[in-house]
Amino acid sequence: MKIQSGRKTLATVLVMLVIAATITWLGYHSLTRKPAPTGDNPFEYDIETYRHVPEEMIRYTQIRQIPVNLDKLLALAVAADKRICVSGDNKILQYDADGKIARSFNLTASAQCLAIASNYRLFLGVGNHIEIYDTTGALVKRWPPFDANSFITSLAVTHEAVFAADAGKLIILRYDLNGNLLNKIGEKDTTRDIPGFIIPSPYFDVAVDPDGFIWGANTGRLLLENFTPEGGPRSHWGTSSMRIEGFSGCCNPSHFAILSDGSFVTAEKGLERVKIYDRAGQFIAVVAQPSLFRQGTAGLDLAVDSDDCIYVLDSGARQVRIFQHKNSING
Amino acid sequence: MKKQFIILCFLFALSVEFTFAVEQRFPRPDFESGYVQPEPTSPAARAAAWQYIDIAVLILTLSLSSWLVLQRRSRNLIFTLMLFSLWYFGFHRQGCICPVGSIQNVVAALFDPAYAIPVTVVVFFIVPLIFTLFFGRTFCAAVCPLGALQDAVIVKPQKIPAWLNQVLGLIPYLYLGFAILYAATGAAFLVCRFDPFVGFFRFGFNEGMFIFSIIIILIGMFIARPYCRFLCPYGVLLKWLSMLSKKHATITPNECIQCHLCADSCPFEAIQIPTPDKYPGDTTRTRRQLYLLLALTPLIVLISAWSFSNLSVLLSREHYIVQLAEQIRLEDSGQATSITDASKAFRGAGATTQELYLQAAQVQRQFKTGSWLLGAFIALVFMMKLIYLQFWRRRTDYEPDRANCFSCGRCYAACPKEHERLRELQGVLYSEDI
Amino acid sequence: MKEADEKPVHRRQFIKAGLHTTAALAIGGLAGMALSKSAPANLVWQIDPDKCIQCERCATNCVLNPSAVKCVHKYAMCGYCDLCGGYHRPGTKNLDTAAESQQCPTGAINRTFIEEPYFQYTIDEKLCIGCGKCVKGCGSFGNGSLFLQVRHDRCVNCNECAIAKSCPADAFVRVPANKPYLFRGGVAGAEPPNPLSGEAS
Amino acid sequence: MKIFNAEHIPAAQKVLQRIALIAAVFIFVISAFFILNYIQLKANPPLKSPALEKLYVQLDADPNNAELREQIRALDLLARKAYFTRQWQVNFGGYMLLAALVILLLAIKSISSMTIKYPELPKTTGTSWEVRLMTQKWVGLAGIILLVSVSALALLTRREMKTAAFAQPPAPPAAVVDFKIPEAADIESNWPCFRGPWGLGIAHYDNVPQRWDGASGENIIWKSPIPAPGFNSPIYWNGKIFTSGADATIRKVYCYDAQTGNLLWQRDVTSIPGSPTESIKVADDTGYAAPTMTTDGNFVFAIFANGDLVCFDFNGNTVWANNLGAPDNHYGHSSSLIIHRDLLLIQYDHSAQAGLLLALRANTGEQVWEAPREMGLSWSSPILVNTGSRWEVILSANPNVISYNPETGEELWRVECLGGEVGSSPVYADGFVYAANDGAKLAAIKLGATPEIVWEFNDDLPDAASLLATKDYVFVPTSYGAMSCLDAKSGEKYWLHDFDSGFYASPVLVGDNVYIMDMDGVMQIFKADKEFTLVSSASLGEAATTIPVVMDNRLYIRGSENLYCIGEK
Repeated sequence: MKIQSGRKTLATVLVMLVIAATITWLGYHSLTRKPAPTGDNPFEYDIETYRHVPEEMIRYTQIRQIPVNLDKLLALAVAADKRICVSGDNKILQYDADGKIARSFNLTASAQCLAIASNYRLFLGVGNHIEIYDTTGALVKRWPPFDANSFITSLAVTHEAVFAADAGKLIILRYDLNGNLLNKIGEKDTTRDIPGFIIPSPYFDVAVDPDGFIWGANTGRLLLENFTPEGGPRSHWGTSSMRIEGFSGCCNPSHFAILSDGSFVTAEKGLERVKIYDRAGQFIAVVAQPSLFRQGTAGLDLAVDSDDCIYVLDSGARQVRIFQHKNSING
Repeated sequence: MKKQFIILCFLFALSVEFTFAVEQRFPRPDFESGYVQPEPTSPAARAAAWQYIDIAVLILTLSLSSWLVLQRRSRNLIFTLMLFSLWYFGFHRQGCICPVGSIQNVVAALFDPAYAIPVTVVVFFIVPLIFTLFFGRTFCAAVCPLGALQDAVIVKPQKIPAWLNQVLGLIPYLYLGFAILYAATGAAFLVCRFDPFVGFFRFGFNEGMFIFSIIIILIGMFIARPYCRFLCPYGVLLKWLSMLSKKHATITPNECIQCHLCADSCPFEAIQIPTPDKYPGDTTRTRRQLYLLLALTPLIVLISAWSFSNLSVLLSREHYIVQLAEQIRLEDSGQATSITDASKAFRGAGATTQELYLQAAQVQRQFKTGSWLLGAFIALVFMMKLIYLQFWRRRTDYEPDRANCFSCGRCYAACPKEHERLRELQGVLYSEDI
Repeated sequence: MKEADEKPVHRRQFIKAGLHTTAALAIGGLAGMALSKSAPANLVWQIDPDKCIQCERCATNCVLNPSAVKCVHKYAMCGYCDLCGGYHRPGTKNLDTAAESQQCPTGAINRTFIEEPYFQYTIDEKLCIGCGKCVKGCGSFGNGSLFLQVRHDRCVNCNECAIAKSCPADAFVRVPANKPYLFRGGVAGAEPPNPLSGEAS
Repeated sequence: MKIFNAEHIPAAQKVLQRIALIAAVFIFVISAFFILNYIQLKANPPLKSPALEKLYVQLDADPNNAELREQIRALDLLARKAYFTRQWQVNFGGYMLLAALVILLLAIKSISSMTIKYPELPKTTGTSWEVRLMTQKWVGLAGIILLVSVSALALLTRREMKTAAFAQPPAPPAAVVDFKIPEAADIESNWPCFRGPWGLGIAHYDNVPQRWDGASGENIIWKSPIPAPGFNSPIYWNGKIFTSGADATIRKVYCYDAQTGNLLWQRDVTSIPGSPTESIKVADDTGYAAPTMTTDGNFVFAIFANGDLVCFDFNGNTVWANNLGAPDNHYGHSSSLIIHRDLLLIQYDHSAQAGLLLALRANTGEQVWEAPREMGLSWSSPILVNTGSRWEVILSANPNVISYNPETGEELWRVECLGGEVGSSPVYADGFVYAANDGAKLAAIKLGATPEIVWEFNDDLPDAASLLATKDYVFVPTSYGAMSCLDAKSGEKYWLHDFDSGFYASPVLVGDNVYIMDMDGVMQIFKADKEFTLVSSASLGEAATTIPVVMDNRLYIRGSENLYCIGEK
């Protein structure tokens, strides 16, 4: 009888130990598990293949970057003496050619775009109008807006005229240097076979080529369109494609610039890439591939200096990236 | 952070009008064909009026249930009302919000300064407690959809040993403790996540919960209401209040004649049988045990609290912020095997790692305090149970165990006095009819 | 213990009455404390579009099947593009409505011609499963006029939302039931301040 | 419930049993279907068909292949059909399952309700007493099991606990714990603020060189560039030198190692709450960092022209920072900071008629008191004076010299004697406060029950520089180079010497000599005596308008570009 009860106690203790060990084991495994890695997404929006650019296509290399201490970078311009101006946060920052801050001044509102004239005056597109500042940051003149609904997204300044891309009215405005409106370019006109600009998102760039003709980015049609300064249609080029040779998405190129030989530098959003096209619109090379930028970076404003170095305003990484052709470095 | 969601929601409420103004795309296409831009459809959330109807139904069913249990004494009507509640609070309202889960909302409201709690939820939490304080667990009898579902599937209830019944009856305290800890720290609503029945109400399960639910239902066919007896954290509060209730369901309508007939009628083993006339144990030994237990209690509570507090960091891993911070730390130290969506989203949002780590440390500190309290609470529950078992109360009649009786009314029929009452009632009816 | 049952009955009843009152007061206190922090309106779940990263968990983690989360189109922000980042499969050649040109896995987006060169895109919510593929496409290339939103005609407003629990971006918030939708002004970083906005609404 | 007559029961039971059986089989079939469906869905989700994806890849390569398109369309339709059919099946199947379950339950319940139950004696085993003993035992055992498990778990996971824990936030009170109110001896053995200990211009070391030459390097121990401009003077505490610099956009605080001249740290002062977004306009000869920093040995404090006020610890961690509101000051704010015990005192005459003297808690930045000052703008700095009976903080402005209780901000006395733009700070020596500014006068104020002007001086008065007062003499530098020496008690002029260059910096008494930096960066050193005796003129080699830090055999001087350490090698 006594032995039996002893056995029973032993059995009870053993069972208890087993239960305790089980609880401990379960607890240990449930508490020490690492957070599970994410499973793959069956509904992934997959454009990775298009984000990849073959190495041999990249003909430019980044030679320098200038960090810009602004929250929201909007626009970039480079002057003939390679001084750099950046707009954002209701400010203009001026950097000298070495990338040191030379001057900064405040604006009443952020400048959406800017251009530097040959006399180093700054032309700024602020909301619906244009403002002109001298090199010290003093306001020289404020031109009256063309229309209350105007929205100036890009400026190009030549010796005799100022071209303003107005995304609000879907036209390019041509002013003389005193602010008198000379004519409108690109207005929809079926008689002259001008389809008109379609600007689905707030990027509408304008530039003047070495021959003095005007180029505007018709982003809705994924085209670059060419006009005479008087507004006569000349030509256009551009293909819609996510592939490297085309413009991706619904509304690109968001920005472009023209090199000294008349070839084009274009920037896209969605697939963040900067590319070179020749005068005829033939794809030539890649300047910066998507993997260089933070995904979702939009508004890669472009500028070109007298040595055909390409300046890219990277609003995601908040810096100005400067690219140079690989050949010109070697040579 | 989950904790801030309520604050956020008010900010959004304020900003909706404002942001509406800047929602125009740029620039607006000028349609020439007279096309009018449609507004996005926005089906309204359930109207506020329905909440008041829910509250009204809750109070009505509780009142009816209490009346049926205490006055009308009709198992069939209780069962019918129970089916109605199962339909309304279960299948119609799809199980949310239920008083069982509302504990967590109340706890979150008490501990998280940023958490605002809808009035309905407070009412759903409070009203069954008040009814229980006055009439016993009539909420469990015919109002709770979780109880109703289990009650409906009882097929052949088996008895389990009384001691096992009591030991398993301690699990709800643990569950309640953990549920409060996780709700107070904003980590999770455990009771909702591990609710085995809500999936039936909305035809939606994840795999693990589906298996758990099926197991509980299958067990429930043979061990009556397993969730209510061995898991339900709200049941803990109801037990306490039911023990103090003003009125409570009785087996006999008037007097107990000690016929023993009702003893096996309760599928929940909540009928207490009369005790021997004389205290059967050794009084001095019992007293010694009592003193020993009283003396041991502080020590045990401390050990338990210490042990639990040592698990606090691991327990805190359920919290979103701690999970994210751990992942980010792994990635930053190069030990991560893969990058998660959460860490990608975190890095895209631009908050600093330092801030995240500080938040994680904050959460872990809350868990530290919480685990101390949890450990102490659990030890206290066990010790109080043991101490309570040392006391001997003489009982002459067959009575429902107030803590564990669901007031389901199954025992009425087992009582000969009840049959007597019914016959009298019928007799009166007959005589009136005639 | 044995002594207990010899104590006068009324004493036990007195203690019980005291405890009863205490419990009543405790319930009242708890109710008062909770009510002092109560929200004016009922609260429902919603997705904060500024945080949403379109990870697909809305499609798979909802207790409902299909999910209560659907894509919602804010037409006022749409560019009405011919080539739509939300509608067309990335890299598609033909801008038509053929199956191979669409990217929606259930074909829930309808494309209708309005006028040259504008197309309207509408979501068929019966088919939408809330995977967010189109939202991502629209946000990347377009204006971000598509949003994932909890649709309150379907949402059962779980106390602990299963998607919120698994949302990697912590994008689920509780909003007052009388203002249950959250749209945003533009794609983060893509939209400069807009001077035209005032006259739009 | 009498549904059936007794004789019908067996037949009805049979029917019910059949129903139950059918329902059970049905449930089983549907469940099996569900499980199969689930497995299949898991294995190949219809909306992610690899075959379809392959076709898409092919199509991208060959976009004009009509056959491929047809294939895709067919497959896509199939996939979507499969998906929605599955969905319907699941929902419909769910309802069917529920219905079958209800039928099964009803059937079983009816069967069991039909079995007539006769009353029987309870099977309940054991008395309640035995049950109670068992329960005690098992509750105790369960408790022990739980306790043992949790304790074991706690011990097993100790390492995991440590690695998974996140560091507690560095508690800001830590600074409070370490915070030590500086002793007078510490202050006098360091150079904690503008014009040295208490701001009085008296050095506590006299063993410093009297000649050096920046060009030849004579007695220059090291020199170290200061990147950002500033007209403030360096301060010194326990081997570290602090100074600040700023232009319109950047604001910097520098910490140098006094031994080596290495720049130990530099901090940008950015993202200060309330800091004005637009830059402040200041005069070129005041600049954006004119006020000299101060330290209490725990922290260093710097203020800038835009009102940014920042507190760093000695390792460069920001302790607190805020903006006092952009000052409306046409030259630029230039009043230096000073510490009294644990209070940072700030003369903030930030606009005409709206000046303030502020006292902030040094370790937290919270405001302890403020004394409004309806004065004109001023550019002078406060001094701390121990009159023997109490501490006073004394400020010069147009038109009053005012003394405050530094603990409470209560005004103790005021004397009207100044006017115009007051840039010269007051000094104190031996019971006298001397205040002066160009365009008004020099007033010697004898402290006492009612402080009063004892004598005045009206000849050559200081502009930016301050006076130097000793027990016997008062030295009066001017911005045009005239230096007067007056009797401290009577105001009698002992001598006047015209230097070649003017003085913006203030003189410092080092032993028996007066050191003062002229605008060309030449330190003029002359005897503090009734006769003018030039001891030396030591050139820094670059412009300077600052006050030297005088330490043990070391002078630290901030030039326009560099920080110099001068000492006998």
